Amino acid sequence: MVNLSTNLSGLILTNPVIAASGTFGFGKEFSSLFDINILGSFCTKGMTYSPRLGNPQPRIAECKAGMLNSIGLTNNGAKHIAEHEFLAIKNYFNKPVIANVCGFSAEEYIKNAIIADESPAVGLIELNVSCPNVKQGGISFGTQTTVLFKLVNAVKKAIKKPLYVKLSPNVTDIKPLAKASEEAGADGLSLINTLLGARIDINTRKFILANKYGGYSGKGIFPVAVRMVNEVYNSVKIPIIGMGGISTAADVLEMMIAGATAVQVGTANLIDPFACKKIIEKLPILCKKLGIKTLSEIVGSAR
Amino acid sequence: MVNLSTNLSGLILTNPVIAASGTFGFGKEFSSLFDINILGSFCTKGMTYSPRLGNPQPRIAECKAGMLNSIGLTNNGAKHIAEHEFLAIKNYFNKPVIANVCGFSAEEYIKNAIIADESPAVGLIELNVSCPNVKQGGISFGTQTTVLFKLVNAVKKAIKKPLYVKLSPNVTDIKPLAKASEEAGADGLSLINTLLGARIDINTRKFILANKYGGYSGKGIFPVAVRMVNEVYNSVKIPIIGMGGISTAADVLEMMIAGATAVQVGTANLIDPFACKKIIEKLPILCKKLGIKTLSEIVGSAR
Amino acid sequence: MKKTLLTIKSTLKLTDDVFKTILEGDVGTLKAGQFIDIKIEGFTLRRPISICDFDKNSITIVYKTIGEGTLALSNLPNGQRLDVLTGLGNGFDSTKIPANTKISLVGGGLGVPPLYCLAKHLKGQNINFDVILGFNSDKEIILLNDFNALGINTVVTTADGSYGMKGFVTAVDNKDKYVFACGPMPMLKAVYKVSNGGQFSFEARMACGFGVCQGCTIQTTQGFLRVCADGPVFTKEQIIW
Amino acid sequence: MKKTLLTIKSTLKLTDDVFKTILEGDVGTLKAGQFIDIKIEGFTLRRPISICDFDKNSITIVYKTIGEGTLALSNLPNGQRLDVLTGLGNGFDSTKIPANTKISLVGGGLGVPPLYCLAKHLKGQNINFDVILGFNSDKEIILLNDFNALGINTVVTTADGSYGMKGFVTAVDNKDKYVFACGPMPMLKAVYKVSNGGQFSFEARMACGFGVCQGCTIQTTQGFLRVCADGPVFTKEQIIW
Ligand SMILES: Cc1cc2nc3c(=O)[nH]c(=O)nc-3n(C[C@H](O)[C@H](O)[C@H](O)COP(=O)(O)OP(=O)(O)OC[C@H]3O[C@@H](n4cnc5c(N)ncnc54)[C@H](O)[C@@H]3O)c2cc1C
Ligand SMILES: Cc1cc2nc3c(=O)[nH]c(=O)nc-3n(C[C@H](O)[C@H](O)[C@H](O)COP(=O)(O)OP(=O)(O)OC[C@H]3O[C@@H](n4cnc5c(N)ncnc54)[C@H](O)[C@@H]3O)c2cc1C
Ligand SMILES: Cc1cc2nc3c(=O)[nH]c(=O)nc-3n(C[C@H](O)[C@H](O)[C@H](O)COP(=O)(O)O)c2cc1C
Ligand SMILES: Cc1cc2nc3c(=O)[nH]c(=O)nc-3n(C[C@H](O)[C@H](O)[C@H](O)COP(=O)(O)O)c2cc1C
Ligand code: FES
Ligand code: FES
Repeated sequence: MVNLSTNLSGLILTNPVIAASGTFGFGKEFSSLFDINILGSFCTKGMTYSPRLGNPQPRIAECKAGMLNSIGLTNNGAKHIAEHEFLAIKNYFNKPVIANVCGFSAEEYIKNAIIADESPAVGLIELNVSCPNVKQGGISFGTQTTVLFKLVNAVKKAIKKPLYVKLSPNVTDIKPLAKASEEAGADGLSLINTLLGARIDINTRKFILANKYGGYSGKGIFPVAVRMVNEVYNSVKIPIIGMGGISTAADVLEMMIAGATAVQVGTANLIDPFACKKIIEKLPILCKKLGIKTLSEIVGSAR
Repeated sequence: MVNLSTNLSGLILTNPVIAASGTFGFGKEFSSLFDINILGSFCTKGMTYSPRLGNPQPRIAECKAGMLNSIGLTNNGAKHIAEHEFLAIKNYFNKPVIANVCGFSAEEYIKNAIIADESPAVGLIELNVSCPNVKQGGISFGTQTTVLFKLVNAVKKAIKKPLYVKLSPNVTDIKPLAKASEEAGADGLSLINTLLGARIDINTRKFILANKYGGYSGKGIFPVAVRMVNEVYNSVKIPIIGMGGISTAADVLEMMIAGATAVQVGTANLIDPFACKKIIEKLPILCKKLGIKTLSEIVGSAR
Repeated sequence: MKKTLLTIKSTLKLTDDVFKTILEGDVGTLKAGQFIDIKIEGFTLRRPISICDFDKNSITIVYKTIGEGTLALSNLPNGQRLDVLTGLGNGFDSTKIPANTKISLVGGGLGVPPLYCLAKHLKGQNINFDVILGFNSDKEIILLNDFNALGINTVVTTADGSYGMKGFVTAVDNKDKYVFACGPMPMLKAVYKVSNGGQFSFEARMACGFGVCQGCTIQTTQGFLRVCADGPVFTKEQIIW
Repeated sequence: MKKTLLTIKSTLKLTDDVFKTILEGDVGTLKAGQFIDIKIEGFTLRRPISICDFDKNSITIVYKTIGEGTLALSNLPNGQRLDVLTGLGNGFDSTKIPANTKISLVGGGLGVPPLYCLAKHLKGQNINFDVILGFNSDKEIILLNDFNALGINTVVTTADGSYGMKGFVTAVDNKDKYVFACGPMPMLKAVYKVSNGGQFSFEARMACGFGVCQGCTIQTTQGFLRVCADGPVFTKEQIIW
């Protein structure tokens, strides 16, 4: 028997596979396809205080090795989500979920984090300071160390549950931002969010996204994610949830060897709704083949 | 008849397709496969003043949508290159080439640029301030605007041929670096160089590259390249040579619509040595289909 | 929704760039107005295509080769197996038709296929209706014979007048009718404005197709709704135009 | 070098994870010690594999399913066409053999296949030589019957002693001999140290395989040389160890 369990600042997952924010809704659609309790956990769609429609259509563009999205944090607002979506989760998922929390000001981040903190469904809070699709807020918090430090510090003080900061890959050097988060009290880090990209329709010469640029995710970003997870692993002591282009059990191991204590699977869910299930079923088989008895022992073992 | 010609600061190319630095050698191997005079031009391997073996083996890693390299500027030194490789080019290529020039200090960059400037084979100089595979020099010049400004300014004063600065995508904001280059006198810009990435062998838990991290190129970086070319197009007035993951004629058009006056094809050459030939043959057909009579008119037409 | 493997039984060329493909296998429970989402080898995202016809173990789709994906689909050999999500979307709802109202099915271009499925369904329920199909020109007409074969009175309009009435589908008076419409946005909008009420089938760029990514979400009178899961069919009351 | 389309004629399983595939088509001009670079659908880079045997219109390769690429290759059906670069690398050079010197071909594991090609070639020139093949165990022995069929005196060593001599290929005395060696790096190094002179076939991670990317470049006594284009065969004089 391979031991797949992993520990995110006290939140014990039976296996390291978490469905990524924005690609799993609130889990309900998937629960009608398979028993999603097999997941380590899942991360809910980013929430803001006020409901948001998000960016204009179209907001999806295909790429050869992934996709662009410019959703722009479509959500019904933190309160509604806590009172409806979070509350309903227990009907189909019996583990704590990760709440992805956004904001346009420090005050809003704090308000939303508190709402998540108080929801019994939530086991861990992921602070999204890296959404490339909203102009004010979001990304601007995630690219300057001092701004980031203040935000993380303030949120950490306001909540009880473990706080993970989700970092952007669209930076010259991710390490200082990781360190600033750690020093500000973050219990862990999530990376990477999407790379900023664009696609243009050569027939119409129009950007495919109404918003022009969007977040690039999927297989094509995997090598960048592995590098950044490893860089950050070597810079901080807190656990890392690694993500970016993971679509197989082998990818999960590679990301963990690079330094991730757990992983998130995003775009793969959209292409194959059974992606997480297949990965989780393959993991013990692959571990056995490689002689791995306790999966958590490989974390950061790259040399 | 579609007019494919394009103008890089006075250097007129019969078509916009240039083979990218480091993926075409000095053209000789390709010239034995097809008449490389069909190319707009090609860009030679990055040269330093002293000969360099480069980084330890292995220095190639495969990715799902591209590859990593950690070559580290293997070359025989600028003088040897000018006296041998550059001199031999006329035997198989009758247009001016682009010389990719590197360095570890401003003085070295200048020395190497002068050597290229004085070579009759060279029509344009591409200043590589973005090699992710050399520690000192290279990339460190390409991430700070003031350092970059000084370097470009000094090199520009020392040479007569058009000077293009090749920028790195591994930055939070590429626009200030593009503007600094322009203000320093650069005649144009080349972008993007490779994204920094890593791959790990899950069997041995060793990085595949001896150098651990390397430059990620190929199809997977295309959406990032399109976005950056467009960002820079909107920030400067000088022409841009766009590159990153181009493998089809449609990719060429998309990159030009984003803002590129010409393009470079890199990794695609390594996978299919006839890649440039196929693209160049397809270009007029595709233009005709889309009603494009003068290709250069589409540059930057994205909306 | 169901994830299933379907086998290409046949692919027929209807016009220069429109193909009809029959897929066989365990198709799941289906409804007119729903769509399927097809994984085509070599492409990242699935391709959403409306159900044009179905029975217990087959689905017929009619699609235009817009880009590389649909082109590749049209070139796949018979016998090829495809990974497909079926039964996506809400579909048309005939129970919402108000009593004593005339019904009109209005389709434009590649909006016609799902209406064929609906027509068959309504016919099966002995509901009477008119059909108005709009195309650019006679060369682009699709499925007219199939509607005729159902014994349905079908009016055709062409923009260039090369067949039927010259003009757009709005040339036909639908003021007092409950419409079921599918076609390009401008057509839907025009029909919406002159119709009494009805159901309108939308399109959007989709990533998942089953309601989890918010890629397709639009503003409606009932809040943010997902074209893929809450639509693609929206009632006149839901739409904000 | 030649870019060509070759058709898989047959694939035979030699051991648990080693396969022999025959490719047919316009193979170009070939030489023992050269390699081919195969594009396998779904993988970015080509896979370099030594030529184990060839004739006017076929190439035989013998390869181990190390990872996903070679595994996929081994599973391709007969008749499948492959995009291949052939005639890559310098190959072994029998004209460099010093006069009146005994010759030994030393192969380890998957280094054995190119030596079969060389053996056949030398045999055709009536050059005499010994062959020493090293494997981990009897289960991993490949091509022994083929060498025997050429009527060549072949010594086999196995690390675990399960067949032939127990030990490594260096257990056989090659001191006065000119060697042609191919195998893992540690073996090559060991053979290099005890040999009089010879030619050693190298491996490296390659991107292009035809000399333009510098991915495979190593330091030699003659400067920077590319394993793919200046090698893969290097003489004892060129190697720095
Ligand atoms: C609910 C629904 C039902 C549809 N039913 C039909 C139908 O019955 N017949 C038919 O011909 N077409 C239909 N379409 C449109 C069809 O999905 C697109 O034409 C197709 O996806 C184009 O793929 P491509 O690879 O050829 O084009 P590309 O432009 O190469 O595709 C690139 C990406 O853009 C997406 N895309 C391109 N055009 C559209 C579009 N118009 N709508 C949505 N996504 C698009 C593709 O899905 C893909 O992700 C439907 C679309 C939706 C949303
Ligand atoms: C000149 C030359 C001749 C060769 N001849 C043979 C032969 O006759 N028989 C045989 O079994 N093998 C041979 N190899 C090794 C063979 O190329 C690799 O085993 C194969 O590429 C592995 O591919 P994969 O997809 O199975 O493995 P993966 O590990 O999935 O491949 C990933 C990447 O690493 C490369 N790679 C992995 N292992 C090696 C390796 N040992 N050498 C070079 N590249 C590697 C692959 O080419 C690919 O780019 C030769 C290598 C070279 C350079
Ligand atoms: C459609 C879509 C919506 C997303 N929404 C969010 C979000 O709300 N909050 C967030 O932190 N990340 C969001 N992401 C980013 C993913 O959670 C993940 O970081 C990224 O996609 C990289 O992983 P992947 O390559 O496995 O998809 C979204 C990604 C996609 C594709
Ligand atoms: C093997 C290899 C070697 C390269 N060497 C250089 C170099 O010497 N100088 C340089 O400026 N860029 C170099 N590059 C970067 C390419 O010129 C190009 O900017 C990059 O690969 C993106 O384009 P692509 O995706 O088409 O390959 C190299 C890339 C590769 C793959
Ligand atoms: S396409 Fe994902 S929610 Fe509709
Ligand atoms: S692999 Fe490219 S030069 Fe050898």
